[in-house]
Amino acid sequence: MRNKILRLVGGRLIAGVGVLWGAATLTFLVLYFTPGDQAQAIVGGENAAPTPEVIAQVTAEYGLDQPWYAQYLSHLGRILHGDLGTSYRLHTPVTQAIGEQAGATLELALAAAVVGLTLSTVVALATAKRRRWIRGIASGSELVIASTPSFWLGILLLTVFSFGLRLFPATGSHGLQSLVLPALALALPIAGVLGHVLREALEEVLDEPFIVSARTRGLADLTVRLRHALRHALVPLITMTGYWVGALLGGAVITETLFTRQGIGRLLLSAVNAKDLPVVLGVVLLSAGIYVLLNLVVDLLYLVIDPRLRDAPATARPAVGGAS
Amino acid sequence: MTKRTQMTTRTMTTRAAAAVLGAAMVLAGCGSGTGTVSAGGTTPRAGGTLILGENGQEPTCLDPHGNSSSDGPVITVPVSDSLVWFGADGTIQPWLADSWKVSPDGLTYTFTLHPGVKFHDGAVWNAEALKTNFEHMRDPATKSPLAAAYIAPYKDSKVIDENTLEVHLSSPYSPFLNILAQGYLGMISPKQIKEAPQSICEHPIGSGPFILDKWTKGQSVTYHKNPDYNWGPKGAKHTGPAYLDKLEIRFLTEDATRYNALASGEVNAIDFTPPQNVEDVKANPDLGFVSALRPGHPMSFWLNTSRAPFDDVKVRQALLASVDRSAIIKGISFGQYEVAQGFVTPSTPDYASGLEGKIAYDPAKAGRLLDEAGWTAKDADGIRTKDGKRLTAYFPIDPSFPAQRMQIAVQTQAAARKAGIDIQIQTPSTQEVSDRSLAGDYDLASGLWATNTADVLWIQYSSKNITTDKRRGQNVARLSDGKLDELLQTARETTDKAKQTDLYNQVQARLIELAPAIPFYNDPRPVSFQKKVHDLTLPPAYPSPYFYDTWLDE
Amino acid sequence: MTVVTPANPAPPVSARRLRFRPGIRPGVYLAALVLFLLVLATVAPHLFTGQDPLAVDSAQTLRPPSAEHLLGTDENGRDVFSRIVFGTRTSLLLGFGAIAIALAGGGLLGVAAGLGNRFVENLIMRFSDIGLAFPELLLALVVITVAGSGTSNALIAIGVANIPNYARVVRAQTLLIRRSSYVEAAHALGLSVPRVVLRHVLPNAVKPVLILATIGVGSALVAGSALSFLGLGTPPPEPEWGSMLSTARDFISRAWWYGLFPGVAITLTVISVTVVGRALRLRSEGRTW
Amino acid sequence: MTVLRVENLRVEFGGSPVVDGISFEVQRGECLALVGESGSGKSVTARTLVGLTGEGSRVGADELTFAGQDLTRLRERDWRGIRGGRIGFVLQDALVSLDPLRKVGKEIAEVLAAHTRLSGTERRDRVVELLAAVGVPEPELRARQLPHELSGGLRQRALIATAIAAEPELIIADEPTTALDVTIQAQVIGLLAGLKNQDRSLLIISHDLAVVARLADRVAVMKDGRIVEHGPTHRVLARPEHEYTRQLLAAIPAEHTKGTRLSGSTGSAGLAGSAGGSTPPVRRAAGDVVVRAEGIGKSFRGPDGKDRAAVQEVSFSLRAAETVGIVGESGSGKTTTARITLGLTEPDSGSVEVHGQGWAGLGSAARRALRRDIQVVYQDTLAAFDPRYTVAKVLGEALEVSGVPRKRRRERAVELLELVGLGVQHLERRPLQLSGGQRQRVAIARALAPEPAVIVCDEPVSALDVSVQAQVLDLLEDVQRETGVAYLFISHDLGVIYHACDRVLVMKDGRVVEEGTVEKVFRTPEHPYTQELIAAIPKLTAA
Repeated sequence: MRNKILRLVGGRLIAGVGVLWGAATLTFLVLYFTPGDQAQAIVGGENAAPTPEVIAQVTAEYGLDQPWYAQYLSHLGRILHGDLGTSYRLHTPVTQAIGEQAGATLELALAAAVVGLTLSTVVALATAKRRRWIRGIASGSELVIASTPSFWLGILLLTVFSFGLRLFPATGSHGLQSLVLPALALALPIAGVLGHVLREALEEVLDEPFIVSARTRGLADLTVRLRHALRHALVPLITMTGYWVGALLGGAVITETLFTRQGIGRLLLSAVNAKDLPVVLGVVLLSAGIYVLLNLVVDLLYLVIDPRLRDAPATARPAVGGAS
Repeated sequence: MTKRTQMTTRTMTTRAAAAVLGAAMVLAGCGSGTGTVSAGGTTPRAGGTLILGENGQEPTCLDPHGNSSSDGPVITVPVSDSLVWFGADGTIQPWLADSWKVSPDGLTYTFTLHPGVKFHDGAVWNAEALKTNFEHMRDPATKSPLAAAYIAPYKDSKVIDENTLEVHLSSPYSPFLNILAQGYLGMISPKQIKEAPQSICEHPIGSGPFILDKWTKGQSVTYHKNPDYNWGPKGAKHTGPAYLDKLEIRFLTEDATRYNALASGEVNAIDFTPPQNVEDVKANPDLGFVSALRPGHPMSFWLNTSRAPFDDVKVRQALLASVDRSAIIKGISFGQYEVAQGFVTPSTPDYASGLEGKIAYDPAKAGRLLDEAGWTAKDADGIRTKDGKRLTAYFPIDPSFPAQRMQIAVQTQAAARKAGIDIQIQTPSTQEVSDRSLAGDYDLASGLWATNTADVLWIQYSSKNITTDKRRGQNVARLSDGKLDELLQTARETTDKAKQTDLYNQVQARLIELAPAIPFYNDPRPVSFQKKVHDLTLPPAYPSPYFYDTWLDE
Repeated sequence: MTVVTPANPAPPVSARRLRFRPGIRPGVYLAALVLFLLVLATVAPHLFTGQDPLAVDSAQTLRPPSAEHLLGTDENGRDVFSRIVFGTRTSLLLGFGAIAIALAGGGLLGVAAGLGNRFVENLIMRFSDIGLAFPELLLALVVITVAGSGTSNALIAIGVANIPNYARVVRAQTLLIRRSSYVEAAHALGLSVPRVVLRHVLPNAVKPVLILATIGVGSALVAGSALSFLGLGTPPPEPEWGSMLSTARDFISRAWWYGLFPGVAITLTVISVTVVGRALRLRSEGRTW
Repeated sequence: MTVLRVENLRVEFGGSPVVDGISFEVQRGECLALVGESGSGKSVTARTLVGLTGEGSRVGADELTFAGQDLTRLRERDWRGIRGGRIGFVLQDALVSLDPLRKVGKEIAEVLAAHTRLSGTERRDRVVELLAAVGVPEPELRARQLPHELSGGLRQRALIATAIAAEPELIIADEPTTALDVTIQAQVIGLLAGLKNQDRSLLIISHDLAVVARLADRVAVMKDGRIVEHGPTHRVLARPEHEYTRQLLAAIPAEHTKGTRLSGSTGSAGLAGSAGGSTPPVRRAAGDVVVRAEGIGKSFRGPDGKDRAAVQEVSFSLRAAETVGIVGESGSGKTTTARITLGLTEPDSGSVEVHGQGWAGLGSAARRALRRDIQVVYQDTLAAFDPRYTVAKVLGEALEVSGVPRKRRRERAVELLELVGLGVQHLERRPLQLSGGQRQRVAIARALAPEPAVIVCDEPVSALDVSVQAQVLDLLEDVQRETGVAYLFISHDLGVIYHACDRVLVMKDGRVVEEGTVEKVFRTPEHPYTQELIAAIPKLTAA
């Protein structure tokens, strides 16, 4: 058991390093070969007429005159030391630039995750295998929400709840009030998808014999759902981590722009526009890191949710020996 | 619309001098709440916090010398004072300098500095401090996008005594003092410049009425009052410390969001009121509105005169004649903007009002001109052709531009099409736009440039300012006209005011002949605020909210 | 264990046979119809509107819906309805095109991984691991910085971003079928390996993935319009739903119609694509719909 | 007195009747068995009795009373008191009937919590008692384990414990032994028999007459939702009155059925008249050796990283027109042996020769050529076919490989179909459009296409209803007589083996523990394991 976990964690971490290295390399190559004069980009940002000395200064400072492999190696080297370089555009260390923004995005992502999960779970639990019209309404609205692009949803929410009813502030990152709308805009579409997945899973599980036998023991419906069905249905849900990270981080770009919140998303967008190599690289590494981390968490979650996986022999290889 | 031009746009949009009539007119026009005692009906009271909603042009560096964003001054001026103050009547008035002498040859300026000024970090304001600032502006490490270029003629300076500095220029430069009045050349603590230059971008230390607390990137900048402040400009309404205890500037990129933030009371005032909301603001009894026309070059589409098709002046004139500018501007600004009549705005010193109406909508004329230019044939989709070549012009636009810019582009495109000119709008990334601008790979480019002197025309149209691999220049039209060059050079070097005015009149006439750009509108700086906000002013050096005199009643 | 079970229709079975995705069955035909209309709109937009989506009218900006302009006009006085109709082409192209790329790339890699030896498989899977670590939009943004913005680039960007997912699914599917007893039977018959792959493995591996893809089209379409929304997609004056919304938000206080209908168009499209896709899936799983 | 009375019970799913007006009653302390094949409606009946008929169903009955209580009037809340409390329910295959993610003890405690006032600790003790009562060794330990950590038998016992936990008056057991190996099956039946006593009644649902014979006082035979015959067990078994019952009884392969036809039918279409009724078949003297396996061994790397021997030192030879059976329980290595024989799995040691040609070191071309001589038929009739292929394509491919020219293929395909008792009309069908039995016939046809010397049959009838199984077994026999093909016949069902095979290998834990002619092995088993197996075979004689 313990070894298994250790082995698992170890394996994950090794794989993780690989992923991070790949991410670093890919971004570097991609952005290195992107057309455009980086020196100009650096003083460029929003800038005007830099004198030749300025350009020379910058080129030297950022080692833009060195061959690509030198730049690549120095990048990897710096990353190893946790130094992601200095932003071309902001003239500050990338770690700092990201650090300044990470909080807001994390806050938003967490809020959205919580809202999305609870919403989808509650709805799925309440409606799975219910009367046709109930399921109809539930899955119908899920479908609509899941099909609504977050940027439009955001506009609608803004127009109705902020501009119209003035229930919530439209802007910025001050306090819970201003978190409500962005979190919803980010969470709802995800909740739609998860809700669908979860209900399908639940309905599969609720058809399983062990559910029937649980019922034959005289358990109340809710008990059956909570004690027996939910746990099984969670597996497909947490399998979708990749989708999650993507949806949240990608969504952040939109939501933060739309609600003019500070955060990684907006940082990234402006960085991409200004070809701010270090920042983009930083954000990519960050998201890759989060991805790796979450995958590890998920694998451990599997062990918690499905104890069978702890001692694989019984289930893992039914084919060993004379199975049909 | 290269990044550089984009910058231009913004800078211009910011730097402007509400020259006498300009400011006067506008303020009179909608003076409600501009802080004349009559409006508030009360006398100024100290205390309170003001929250201003800015647009999205957040600088990447708060060093006045280190940025060129249109939001630069509004953010840096509270912190850093300037050497001189640009008066509403166009005169230069004392601020951190009590007086100055200019040598007859215009090459030597001797400044006598205001004594007793202290920077927020305790550093003393003196000749040495001023010298340090000039050198900081010129230092490549500052990566100064603007200040450095503005004081390009600066050679060196000599400390005469504690409070006297003698500045030497390499060539006569008549706008020198005007420029020095702009926030981009505000004064920074010499201590900080010497000991922690890299900290200036994050947290500039000046001598201004407010002390910067925190810059939360992507969100806001916060300040608190500087209690020891008693060296405000003569042009201000009061002396001593500012009235406001605290000040916050929030960046609200989305137009709709910014307006609604004001309407819902999330902020006390907003800059760059979206034209589509101005009517609502004016109609709202709880809100006040103030606007000032930025002096300098109007918002225009520059035509790349260095390559076909716009290397042919007839084609350029034809394009100008084919666009109904007043209809377009009326539409996109909901009647808020006024159509530009020439190549500087009426609020610019030496504006040639005599030339108004010279640029007119005349499709027939456009057709004639194109025929004369040899673009006689038309292809299937009605685009004119010459020896089988379509009359096509490429227009790369930075996607991050305000909606109005794209609207004008699209509507111009439609108008040009009617005349048989095919304008291809492209939206590459900011970076690519910038690169193409450097390479001169464009036919149209949009932008404006606000500065409190007609020297803007030298910046925009002198062949010295065509970008080369040596240096970036602002001559986006890549116009190279011997006669014009000569006029501009003499104008910026002469110290004779009357002669200067005459020269600039000739320049403007010449430009109308050369048609290097389509001038669209004179860009205003429209600010809206709650009625409880008083004396939120737009100083003439360039109109952008100035908080020294501002106070709130309850 | 050798589980020997007489096929007996215990209630769950019959129940399962009876169960269908609620809210879909009646919708399927409607969805199919909508999809058909959308396709028609891409092929022959003129059937739906006489208006020119590019016809600018500086005097008619932001007019509310009227007999002349069913869904009002935009900030340049263009007819919103016709812009939505003509925008269909771009959006559908984005959706289907991107997924096509993802399928082609992912399919190739996936099959290679599913059939190739350990080394090949590991190599490909590690790469798709790396790929998966990039959120779709982030990868898209990166691709766009290289290739510049524009419909085709957005399309490629999203396609590429999706390759890893499909590579995984296809691989899983391939492995599954490769181990199925009918493939074994084919081997037992003495069919050559390439034959078995071409005849049995590929076709059966691809089918479910294709169905999956139908659903994927929806999200790709949204991602595409998201890019346009961020100003990185289709350049003006070409009509595109995402960029319409992006402009509309500035005028939301003056022109609700402008901010409403393009969004409706997107959502409606995604819904119908998804519904049809799910229906296909349910049927392929032998469930009624 | 009557515990359960059912009068004219009708159950419909989506309008189509699944149970069509059946009536029966269960007396206190007696055991009634509902017997029938797939779709007979027996399981639906069982679940209706606890109000869990399932979604989309409509239930109607003239009378449906349990201990004098009208079940038709119950609301969901009332049902809860009955289920588990007064009616215990045992489903088949405890692996899927116990929540795989919860400890066995928890599942049992659940019932106690729902129906008794026992405290937490009392419950824990009771759980252990119950497990002990159903014969689970080390009950304390087991209670803390997860279902998959228990053997099939123990799981089934635990499941039964949940059913009896609240001491219900009636226990309903739905296919309680179906998923179990024969030895375990016997034990569980014993256990159930033990449960029957004065104040507890039993209702057994099964497809296997033999199983219930030992258990039931009375049997009700169901077919298509109706009860076709109903009476005391011994009477029904001894003197079946209804035709269907007779068929069912006749269809069960066993010692006495050897050499007779199980299905009513005469020889299948292709070989009309070749064999009929119960005329003992003329067995061709076994020809020369076609397959020889020499000391083959194979081990797999388990997930724990340890190698686990699936097959060790297995040797056998198979002659033309001969059928050799391999019998054994789960994990005894049957299937691995089969795969090695087929050349689909490389043995670690030993060798397999087909026509004197070993698989080892054969080039892929030669390998493919050799494959034609040895074909396979699987248990899962659905997975055995490419879902997209029509029967015509399936056979066409097989014929193509066997080098039959394109134009002759269709005609040959029809011949093959007729050989297995199907016809032209099946050519264009897809697997899903065929019944399990038909699919297995097609599988056999496909196997015959290359005119092989050997067909490996891996549990060929295990997934089929007994009557269908009978037809397939007959068919195999006909085909062998017709073509002289040899069978390697894998099965866990001794009855089937005895019926179908000439010689048999008994496997346990990867080794062959006994081998010889079926008569010898079954009549005079030497190895204790074999003896145990034989003893466990359910006999068709009433308890």
